[in-house]
Amino acid sequence: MARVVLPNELARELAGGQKELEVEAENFRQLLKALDRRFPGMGDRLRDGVAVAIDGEIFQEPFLESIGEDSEVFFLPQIEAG
Amino acid sequence: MAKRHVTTTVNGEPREFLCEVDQTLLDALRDELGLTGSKEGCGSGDCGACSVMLDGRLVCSCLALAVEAEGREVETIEGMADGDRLHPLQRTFLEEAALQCGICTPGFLVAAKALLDRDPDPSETEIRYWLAGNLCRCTGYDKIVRAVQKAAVEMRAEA
Amino acid sequence: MRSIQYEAPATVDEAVARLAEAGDKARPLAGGTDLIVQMRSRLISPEVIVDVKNIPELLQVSEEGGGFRVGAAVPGAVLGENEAVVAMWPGVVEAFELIGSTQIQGRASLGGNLCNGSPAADSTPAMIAAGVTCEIAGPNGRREAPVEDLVTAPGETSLGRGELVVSFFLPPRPARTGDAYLRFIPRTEMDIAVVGVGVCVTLDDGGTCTGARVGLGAVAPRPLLVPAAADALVGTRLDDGAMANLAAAASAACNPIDDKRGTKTYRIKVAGVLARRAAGIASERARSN
Amino acid sequence: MSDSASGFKWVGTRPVRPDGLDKVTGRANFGADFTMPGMLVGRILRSPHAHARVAGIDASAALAVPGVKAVVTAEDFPEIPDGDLMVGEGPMNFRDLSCNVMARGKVLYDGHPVAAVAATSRAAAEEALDRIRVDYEVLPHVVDVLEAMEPGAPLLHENLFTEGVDPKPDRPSNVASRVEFSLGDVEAGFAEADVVVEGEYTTEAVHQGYIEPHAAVASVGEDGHCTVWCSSQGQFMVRAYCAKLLGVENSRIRVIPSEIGGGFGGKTTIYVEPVALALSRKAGRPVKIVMDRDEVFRATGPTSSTHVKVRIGATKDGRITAGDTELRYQAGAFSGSPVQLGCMTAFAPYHLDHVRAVGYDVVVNRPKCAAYRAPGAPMAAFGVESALDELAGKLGMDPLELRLANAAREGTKAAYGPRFRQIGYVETVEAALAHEHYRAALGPNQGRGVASGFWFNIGGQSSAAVHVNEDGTAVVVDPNPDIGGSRASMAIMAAEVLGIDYDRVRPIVPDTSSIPYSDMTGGSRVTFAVGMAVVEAAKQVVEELRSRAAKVWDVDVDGVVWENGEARPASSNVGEFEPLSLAALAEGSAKTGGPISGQATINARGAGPGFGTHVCDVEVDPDTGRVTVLRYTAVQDVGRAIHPSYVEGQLQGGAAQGIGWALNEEYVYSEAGTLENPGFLDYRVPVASDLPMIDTVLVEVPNPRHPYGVRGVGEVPIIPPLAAVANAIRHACGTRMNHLPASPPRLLAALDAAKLPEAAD
Repeated sequence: MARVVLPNELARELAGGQKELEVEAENFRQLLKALDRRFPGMGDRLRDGVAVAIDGEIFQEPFLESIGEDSEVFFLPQIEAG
Repeated sequence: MAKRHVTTTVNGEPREFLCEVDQTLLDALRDELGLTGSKEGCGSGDCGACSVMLDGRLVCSCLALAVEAEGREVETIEGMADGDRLHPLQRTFLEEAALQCGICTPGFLVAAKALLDRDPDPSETEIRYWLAGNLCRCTGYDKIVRAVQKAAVEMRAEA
Repeated sequence: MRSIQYEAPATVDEAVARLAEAGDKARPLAGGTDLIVQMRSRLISPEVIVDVKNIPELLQVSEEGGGFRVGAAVPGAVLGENEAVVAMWPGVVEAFELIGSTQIQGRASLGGNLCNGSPAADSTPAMIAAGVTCEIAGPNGRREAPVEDLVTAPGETSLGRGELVVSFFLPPRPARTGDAYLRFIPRTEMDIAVVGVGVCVTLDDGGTCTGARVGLGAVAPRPLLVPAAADALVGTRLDDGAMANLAAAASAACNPIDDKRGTKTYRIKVAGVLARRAAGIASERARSN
Repeated sequence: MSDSASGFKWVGTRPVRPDGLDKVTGRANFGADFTMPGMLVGRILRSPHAHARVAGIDASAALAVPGVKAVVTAEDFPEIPDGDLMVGEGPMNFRDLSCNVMARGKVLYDGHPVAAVAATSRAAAEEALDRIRVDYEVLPHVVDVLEAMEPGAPLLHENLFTEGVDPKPDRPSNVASRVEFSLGDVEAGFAEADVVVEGEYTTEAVHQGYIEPHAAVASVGEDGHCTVWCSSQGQFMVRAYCAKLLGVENSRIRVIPSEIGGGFGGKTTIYVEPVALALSRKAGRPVKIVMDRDEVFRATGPTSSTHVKVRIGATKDGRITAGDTELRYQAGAFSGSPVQLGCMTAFAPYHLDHVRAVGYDVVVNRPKCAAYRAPGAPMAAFGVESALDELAGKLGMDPLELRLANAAREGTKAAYGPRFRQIGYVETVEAALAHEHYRAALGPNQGRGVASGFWFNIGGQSSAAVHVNEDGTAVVVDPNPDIGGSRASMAIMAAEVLGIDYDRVRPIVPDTSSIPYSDMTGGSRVTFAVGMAVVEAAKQVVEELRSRAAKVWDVDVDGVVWENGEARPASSNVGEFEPLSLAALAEGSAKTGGPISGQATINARGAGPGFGTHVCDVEVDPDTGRVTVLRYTAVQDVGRAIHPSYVEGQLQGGAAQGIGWALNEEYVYSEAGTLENPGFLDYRVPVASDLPMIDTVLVEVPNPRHPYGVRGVGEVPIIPPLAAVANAIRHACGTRMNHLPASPPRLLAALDAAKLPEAAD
């Protein structure tokens, strides 16, 4: 089970304030589906314009990333270019 | 409004052009003579990107009228190298990585040459004050000052 | 469409005639470092530009009566290379050379700096302190006027229609006299003065101040001659008390504004600080003269 | 990757940049240097008001001016629905972008474009601008971030409801969003603290200050195909944004990048390009628009003015128990300040169990903020790093030792959430501590300050191609505008992989039709991400070269190795063959299958975070408030420097910009909400005589995810200087500047307010 940390706003809006949860997923696409099943609408909200840190590495576009058994998945805003 | 005809010398060559009375020397160099090496960064004499020599004096070409060039001598960045031989400053700017984006570089080179032509051994402080009218936003000036110092050493050795 | 004429007469008389004829629509062009910026930003739209740089008189520096006559269009870089003028009136030359960058120095003139009418012009307080006068040519002939009488308000001068400043007379320097100019700017270069102070002092053999002039810039609608500041020095040995009185008098003479370059409070305080520092330099120079 | 002396031939050397000659001879073409036959001059009419309703625009008199060929207003651009659309790099609100490029209905800041003219001369265009009659109904305005948040403040957008608050507000406001990042329990953390410091910190808006004004030439053909020559941080960005704003497909626009005269984030969006296109479309001729400097200041990307509250608690022995910050950033006229990044970076250099950052994105009547080098981070770091200096003082600890004791390391959970992998923050603090500068003596009225900074660094979509020429030289097609010497780095990396001389590799920056999409030059990504694409493309070339050699020798490709720019038999078992050089293989390529080339398209991952620590000495003139920077040292973990001179240059330039921010740069607004200092005379960037030499220390903790260990380096160096300078001022004169810039009037007022300053410590 991967440990997922949602953005504060989304946790409050769609997950009843629950910010951290355990999700069974082998990759990011499965993770989105799983989250969407649990909290309808969440998948769409997390598909575009968010970055994700998986085990500390930031992915501006995580769509294809795989997720390990004990991975920590952290949602972040995309990093602006300066 | 009738244009004025101006006969002048640019980088040692006789040149003629037509210009409006209120056209700046910078605009005439760039638009009438195709010498786009001199840049406009501000149009008010605050950035030095348009630096040229006018009758042997370092000036901002954005603060001179094109008509004032009549009968006078203008030197620009395009005339700094001697054929395919770079001026020592041009070479040391490259060697010392004294440019990043490069937009201010022509102005710095023209200004630095004017300095070394009159003072072959300026101190760091003198270099910094002489070049205070040339803005660079990329380098923090460190490598520019070093490039001028290095060129000065080389030019003194050659002299 | 706007139309502009450019003329570059070879004599003062021609220039004056042209300026008189066109009146407000004409502008003399010396170094152009203010004029061209103002045209470009469309603050002014002159119809006639009279380039005065083909008139030899305006480009000359010559000795006269123990002092110097400096053409109104002489660039800062040229005056700065004149060792005799620098030796006699270092404060005036320093002030002139503080205007803008090296590039600006290749063009900017004393006449332009004065007649642009800026309260913050660097060379003006220094010339006021040194007792410099200007020669003005006009349709009715020539006249002399002290520099402090020229600027009347921001951008305005006492010059009449067709009048042109031709030259400046830097008087012979009395014995044991020294001048200095200091300005405050936020950076080390390239700014307009937030405060400018010119000081000239004359000492007797014993080191007592027998004469002084203090000019202030950027602290009022026009550059000022401040007799009260001079009075604070005259008759003293320029001790700390006198210097404090000078600072207080300089500050008291200020009538500044708050603007993007500094606050009123700041200008008033720093005018005093700089007056003191400039008087220190001037008196050093006076002692060594 | 092992140590930096690990046998590279080109990586880590300092050759002359490939574009250098053109730039020292005046031949390089920048945005304003391009011309076309029949080209018109475009000029933009801008609002003189901070906030007004545009009741009508009458351009008939302008069109009557001889030489005027077209006038455009918002009516000439399609109206775009509100909301974000995805383009290459991420979501973007194109309605806002469109309204920023040309005001629709309301003008929202001094300098906001309302119309544009194309004419045969600048004079005719300006005369036409004078004759356009705009009917403004002036509205109350607000330019201050805190005032804009007050109830009853003049409202910029009727449809702006704060996001991120619960319940959703039912009334519009100027607060676009609230964001929060937290770890642990902040109040529990403060309960553990022996010492708590608190402060409020304010910064003024500053501009990127690139010397080259925005410039573009646009030409629209009768068939609707468009060409744009312009200076930007991304030709693909220009294409995508212009396409959306004009309502055309990407394939109809070809963007040809010029050399770029500085960007620092400010050229990551568009201003004049779509206007030039709209004018060209209407006039049927090419149109060139070059901004004047005042237009650059009034209407292009400054960064936010900010207000930051910081509270930090620590135990007596210097362990930070809690950090809490509240950041208010103004975004300009449309939402999207970098406040989130301020929240995320504020405490990032430190290991904290309990930390919280709350941010507010606020709209005001100022130009829309654009990215500026490490967007959002310097202002947050100013607050946190100043507070840490106070904390060190209260604890009686050396400020660098305090940072070291709390430094983030590999495995630390970053304040913004994830755990750090290999990072080099500790190494930067240790290097600063060990530096001779840190122990040098100081005189009266002099003080020393330190501060650190963090930036994520990013990767992103990148493409590159490497073509082998018939004579054995190579071309690197590097799709990212080169602002600071990146072509040199690309050529170095390609030469390293190919095993040929640097001088035989020539990089070029192509137009949008010549190479696949690449994200912008920004976020310190190019040498890292595009570098990876170049390495990948060069490796493809090497594979191809091996296969060509195998064909020549008639052996299996596995029997061929590539060493020192030559194909060699892998072992004597393969056979006895003379090595085949790249040049030889290139010359014979017709026989072995045609031209040799590689092209890579990647979405680069694994950007390594960057950390820096700066040491600054200043002298304060107590009578005038002038601050002189006496000495400056910038230490940074750069992963590995491909071309060390240009890496040093990034550190020096970033430090100089940060010093300007700290001391004299600021946007000054009048009571009427108009910008008072739109020029380099009164917007005071540092000049050469303002600065000392800027020493650099390149710490190399290689990024394991890059073939040569690269970390981005461009953003980090602008983050520490604000606090480093402010801390140095504090130690020079005893007065803490909570409001930057510490311009002489502001500092003197603070010194006078302190009256009896504490003895400098």
